Amino acid sequence: MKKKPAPVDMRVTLGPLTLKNPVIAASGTFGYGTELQPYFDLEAIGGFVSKGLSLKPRRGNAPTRTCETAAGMLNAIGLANVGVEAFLSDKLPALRGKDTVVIANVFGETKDEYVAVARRLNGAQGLHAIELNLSCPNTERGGLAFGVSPVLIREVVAEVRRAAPDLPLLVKLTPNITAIGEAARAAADAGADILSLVNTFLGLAVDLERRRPVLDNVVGGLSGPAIKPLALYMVHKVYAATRLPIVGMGGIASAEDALEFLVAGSGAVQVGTANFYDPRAPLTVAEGMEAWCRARGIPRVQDLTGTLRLPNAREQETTAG
Amino acid sequence: MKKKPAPVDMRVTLGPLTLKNPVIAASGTFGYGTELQPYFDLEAIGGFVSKGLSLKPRRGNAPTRTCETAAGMLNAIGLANVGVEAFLSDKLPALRGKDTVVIANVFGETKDEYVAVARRLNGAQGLHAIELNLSCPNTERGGLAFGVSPVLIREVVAEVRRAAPDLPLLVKLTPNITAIGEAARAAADAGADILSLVNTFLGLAVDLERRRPVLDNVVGGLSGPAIKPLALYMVHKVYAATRLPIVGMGGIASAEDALEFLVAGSGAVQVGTANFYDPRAPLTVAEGMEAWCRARGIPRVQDLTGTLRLPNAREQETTAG
Amino acid sequence: MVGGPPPKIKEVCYSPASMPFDTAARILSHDALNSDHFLLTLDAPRMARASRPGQFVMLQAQPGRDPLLRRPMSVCGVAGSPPRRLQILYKVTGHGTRLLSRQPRGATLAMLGPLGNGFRLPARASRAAARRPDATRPRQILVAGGVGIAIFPFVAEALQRLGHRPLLLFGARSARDLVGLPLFGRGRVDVKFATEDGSRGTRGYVTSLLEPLLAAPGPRPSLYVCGPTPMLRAVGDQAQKAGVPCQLALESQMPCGIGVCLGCVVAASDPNAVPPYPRVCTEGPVFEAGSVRP
Amino acid sequence: MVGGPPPKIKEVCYSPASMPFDTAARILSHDALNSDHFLLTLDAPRMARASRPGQFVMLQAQPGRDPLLRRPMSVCGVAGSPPRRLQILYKVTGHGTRLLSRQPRGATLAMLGPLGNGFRLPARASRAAARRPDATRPRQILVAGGVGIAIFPFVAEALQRLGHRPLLLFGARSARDLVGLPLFGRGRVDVKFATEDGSRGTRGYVTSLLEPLLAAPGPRPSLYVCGPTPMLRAVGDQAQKAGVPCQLALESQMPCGIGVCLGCVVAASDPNAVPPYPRVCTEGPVFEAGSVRP
Ligand SMILES: Cc1cc2nc3c(=O)[nH]c(=O)nc-3n(C[C@H](O)[C@H](O)[C@H](O)COP(=O)(O)OP(=O)(O)OC[C@H]3O[C@@H](n4cnc5c(N)ncnc54)[C@H](O)[C@@H]3O)c2cc1C
Ligand SMILES: Cc1cc2nc3c(=O)[nH]c(=O)nc-3n(C[C@H](O)[C@H](O)[C@H](O)COP(=O)(O)OP(=O)(O)OC[C@H]3O[C@@H](n4cnc5c(N)ncnc54)[C@H](O)[C@@H]3O)c2cc1C
Ligand SMILES: Cc1cc2nc3c(=O)[nH]c(=O)nc-3n(C[C@H](O)[C@H](O)[C@H](O)COP(=O)(O)O)c2cc1C
Ligand SMILES: Cc1cc2nc3c(=O)[nH]c(=O)nc-3n(C[C@H](O)[C@H](O)[C@H](O)COP(=O)(O)O)c2cc1C
Ligand code: FES
Ligand code: FES
Repeated sequence: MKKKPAPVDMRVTLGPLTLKNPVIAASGTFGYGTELQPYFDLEAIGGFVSKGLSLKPRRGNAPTRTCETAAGMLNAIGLANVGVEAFLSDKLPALRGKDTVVIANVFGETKDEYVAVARRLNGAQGLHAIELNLSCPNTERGGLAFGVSPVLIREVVAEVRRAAPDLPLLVKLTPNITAIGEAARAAADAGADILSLVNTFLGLAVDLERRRPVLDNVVGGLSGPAIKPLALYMVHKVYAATRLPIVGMGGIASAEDALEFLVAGSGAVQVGTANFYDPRAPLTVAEGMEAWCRARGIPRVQDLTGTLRLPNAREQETTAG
Repeated sequence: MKKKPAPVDMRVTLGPLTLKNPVIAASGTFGYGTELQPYFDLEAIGGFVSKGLSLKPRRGNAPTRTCETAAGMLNAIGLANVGVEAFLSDKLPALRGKDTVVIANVFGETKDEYVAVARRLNGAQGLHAIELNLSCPNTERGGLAFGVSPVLIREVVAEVRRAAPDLPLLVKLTPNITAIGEAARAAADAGADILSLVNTFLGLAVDLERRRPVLDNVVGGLSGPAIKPLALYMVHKVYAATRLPIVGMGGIASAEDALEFLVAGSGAVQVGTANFYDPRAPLTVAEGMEAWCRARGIPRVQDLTGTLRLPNAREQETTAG
Repeated sequence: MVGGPPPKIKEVCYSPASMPFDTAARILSHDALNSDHFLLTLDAPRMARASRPGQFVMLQAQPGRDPLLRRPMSVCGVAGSPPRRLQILYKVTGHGTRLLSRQPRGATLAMLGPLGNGFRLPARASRAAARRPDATRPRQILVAGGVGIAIFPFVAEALQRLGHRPLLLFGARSARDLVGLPLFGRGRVDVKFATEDGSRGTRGYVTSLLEPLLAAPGPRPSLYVCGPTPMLRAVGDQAQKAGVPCQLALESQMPCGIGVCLGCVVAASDPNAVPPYPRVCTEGPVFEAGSVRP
Repeated sequence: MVGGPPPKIKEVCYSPASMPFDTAARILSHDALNSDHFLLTLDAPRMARASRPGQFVMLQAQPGRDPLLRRPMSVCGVAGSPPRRLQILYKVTGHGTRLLSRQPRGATLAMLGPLGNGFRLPARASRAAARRPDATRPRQILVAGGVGIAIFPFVAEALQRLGHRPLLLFGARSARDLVGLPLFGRGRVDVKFATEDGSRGTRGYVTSLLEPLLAAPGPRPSLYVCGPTPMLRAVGDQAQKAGVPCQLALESQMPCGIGVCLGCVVAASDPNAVPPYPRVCTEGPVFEAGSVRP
């Protein structure tokens, strides 16, 4: 099966966005882009997503904010961030001229906040796209996440689209939903350019001796290798539900992991929690993907997207225990 | 904090059902109850749940049926089972007189099949309860699992309740749903005695080299330690949503795991995947729970159920990344 | 399915008396046979005594939850009299075996077994028969592909005790993969090699070694086969065409190894067979060629 | 937050020049100090040279994904000249450290560091001052609770090089937990003990050892504290009441150790401080008493 090594075209194009390779550092796991410079050069990967940005700075939740679980971790950072103004004045300049795609992750507690942040970012020099984090609690609707309601998704995505017409718009879906395909269609209809998934899964850790939740926020979001099969499933579902390009993530820690997400339908991937236990993970993944393709004589990594062959029609919507 | 060792009352009562201790072997992971006799005596644990039973025998899916993942596994056995008749004639007799609670796990591809199996089991000698597996695909509704629709849940639970009036009824919820609290209330309204959760999470594994799903069924159900934080969260939610007793499960492999489920709101627990990599797991868990209670002078393990203290009101329905 | 073994064979072959059990075995030695093949010797007296040729154990690869599931490994051999040590020959093929290969001498690993049915062995050759030249007796032929060799040292030893001199047909990618031969004891088996790159023995597959033997006159040989699935299929077909008894040792994904998860099944050739999907861990791992579709 | 260290101290104390890096370190020795305390010596020349007292590393507990995250461990000491070996003293408190304690000599573990700010050290004592009796100079007091001792051998050595003779106040549950003393080099530190069961030194907490020293006349001592959170709070309060400079080395859950996850934060005492939730891994792990609420 091996051909003699040939150069591999690692570029991928997702709608309006073109990346030098399919690997993006995930929001909330890579700070504001400069923190991991000691470990590898940002220009070696396709892009990075900033920590979620709100209109005003947010202090975030009180500790304890994280807890390790089997092959994963729970986090409830509380969306602590410097706020959109400080991002533009203090963080973004350091990234200008870097030959990689810079994406700002955006959230709000109200639709208006989403819109205001997006409008502020629109046209910012050195910013290439925004990613809407729909897993934020909607304080106007009893704290339920925007992302669980197709109706809310349509509203917020449409208005953000209008507020930031010049920036490619990634919409990041929450997995805590019965039918993620509907959420994907809602985002697509409302004008998303790209869908990114998944965000973290709702989870709980119990401090047994003290009969208390480990996290001050009680619940947290599960990430890491533990969720990889769940995330792959959702990418597979969304790929079938819409034709929008997909940025897949969830437990990716190796080139093989990333390539599996491509085969399942992703045009690019994000590496998150792996950055915590391997600060060079995005680089290792990108280099490994290229080596894998070269060893198999695959000329363009892009060609792998959505190549999953389904053996039979009767795929079942069940756990089929 | 330690008191001098005193005997611990390990009995737990869940509505109509009383168990000698809170540990039950989970459906599909313990065969028909006799397979693990070489490793420990069934009478040492609170009870066991049979493999899911259908009206007719089912061959199940073609291989590959399982795939290991990080701290978990995917399965798509396809609900292979001997059928309710063979269970009654060949399997159940071997369990009669055993001093432990025997629960039959029931499923159907149609509401009528659920009802027929339940009716057949009603009054069977040596059977103490039935557990409805709502994660089965509903062939009348495009293969979507019964458990994702509160409406369907109400219908099937109400009719099964009528069909098997003499047996305590456990209703096993699927976690692949946005608001498990609603599913729980639906089951409660329709006459469930006990809620058991969670069943497996929908997942996908990709065979990278062959660009194919690893599982012949394409999708499978994720179980094992990886899902523990997700399952704990759902038990916590259901405990808040209904007053029905809960049998919690999902990744339990140690006494501490099991006790965390009690604190989160479970009256009893089930041990599933752990049986595969530690055939004595249910025994170890039960003995460990007693030792833990004794070391802390807790007189009745039952007293731990629902003792989780919430530090603050503002629990957020978000991943709060 | 494997027919019930005749009484005479019981004590040497699969003995239903030996219940499987769970133990913690200490690593006595752990040697690299080449870059990716290892020989593991464990201190496990009870397991060593209870094991029969063709049976397997479920072995933990490293302490903790990674990997979560134990790995099925054939009993390669037992040593000491009475047997105290259990040997496993394995190849690093992925995450679990890679971690296993790092386990140091002295570490203890959880091990469950002995599991599965094992091979059906022939009747003990009478003194007289044993003296007759092998050519005049049904030849016991062991067909190994790659790391499939791991199952055979134990089988060969049992056959020798029964007065047979087995013939080993060993196929692999190249000479470097022909590992484990010292485990057979010198001069007590005949060996023929086939390598895909021709670096040792015939160039090609074991099937080409087997072909002439099946065609040859004389008493019908009896085959014991272990290796990659394509090889099992090919040899199984050959044997059936030739009408030669042939036992295939299968592999499959095995979460539990003890018959409760129904994950390891293989399709029966006859869709109406009961069960339609026998469990490799319980009804197998050894099946008569033709009874299942590997 | 720790005030910027005076230039004079820079070269011995925390040097911003030393960028953290990721390496694979081989275990040179791994000794049990008692049933649950271990001393780990790793071959890590660069890390040993770059490390400063009070800094830490993120250490992988075993190969693979269990545990997933690395564990923060203080640099207990460095050995060799130039330094080649890095020592870690740890206690088994859970899943990860239990697995770590099973790692054999020769195994290699991923290690990231040096991380964090480290302790601010005093100016080098002038020749003259160094000759003066300690009583007439600000006393450098190391306050250790339990395994908090792990951070101090490296600190004590630096203080000695600066011409100081530190005083160690070591509290623990009982005598058996008073580990690591040989690492301080005989006769180069003064030591006082407090155990909760009175099995060695004063019965009670280190705070009771500290009380008289803070009350005593003479130059204000300077405190370096590491141990369980309740102890950090108590000693911090004592020091502030006495108006004595006091540096607390904090612990917290650290997923990344490099400042990107925002998981390890501690609350600043002043809610309006910037940042309101400093990161223990980056702004710390050493904080001035009173600046944060451990
Ligand atoms: C009855 C039996 C006996 C065996 N005896 C031996 C032996 O003596 N020596 C030897 O080297 N190998 C043997 N194998 C194969 C061995 O179990 C696998 O190579 C091993 O499980 C691979 O694990 P891994 O994590 O390294 O590979 P991975 O591919 O990373 O494993 C991932 C998953 O696939 C499963 N898996 C992968 N390959 C196989 C396979 N070929 N068979 C079964 N499960 C697999 C693993 O159990 C795990 O669940 C045997 C298999 C069976 C069923
Ligand atoms: C800067 C720093 C330096 C440290 N230096 C040392 C040292 O030199 N020697 C030593 O024995 N211990 C030290 N610790 C504590 C050590 O990191 C924990 O004991 C260890 O992480 C426990 O892991 P575990 O898996 O055994 O425990 P578990 O409780 O099973 O760990 C579960 C999770 O909790 C985290 N965790 C548990 N306890 C602690 C803790 N006390 N501090 C931080 N995270 C914790 C683990 O990292 C893991 O994420 C240090 C901690 C920090 C923050
Ligand atoms: C500590 C932490 C903080 C995160 N913060 C954000 C965030 O601010 N915005 C966002 O959209 N996702 C956030 N995420 C989610 C990740 O971007 C990613 O979607 C998720 O972790 C799954 O990928 P992984 O398994 O590779 O980590 C955060 C995740 C973690 C672990
Ligand atoms: C191989 C396998 C088969 C299963 N079969 C069934 C089943 O027939 N009916 C059912 O209700 N649940 C079934 N389950 C789900 C388990 O009973 C349990 O709900 C789930 O595995 C979560 O628990 P665990 O993480 O402890 O395994 C099965 C699980 C596995 C792994
Ligand atoms: S491995 Fe579980 S039934 Fe065979
Ligand atoms: S441990 Fe991640 S920011 Fe400190």
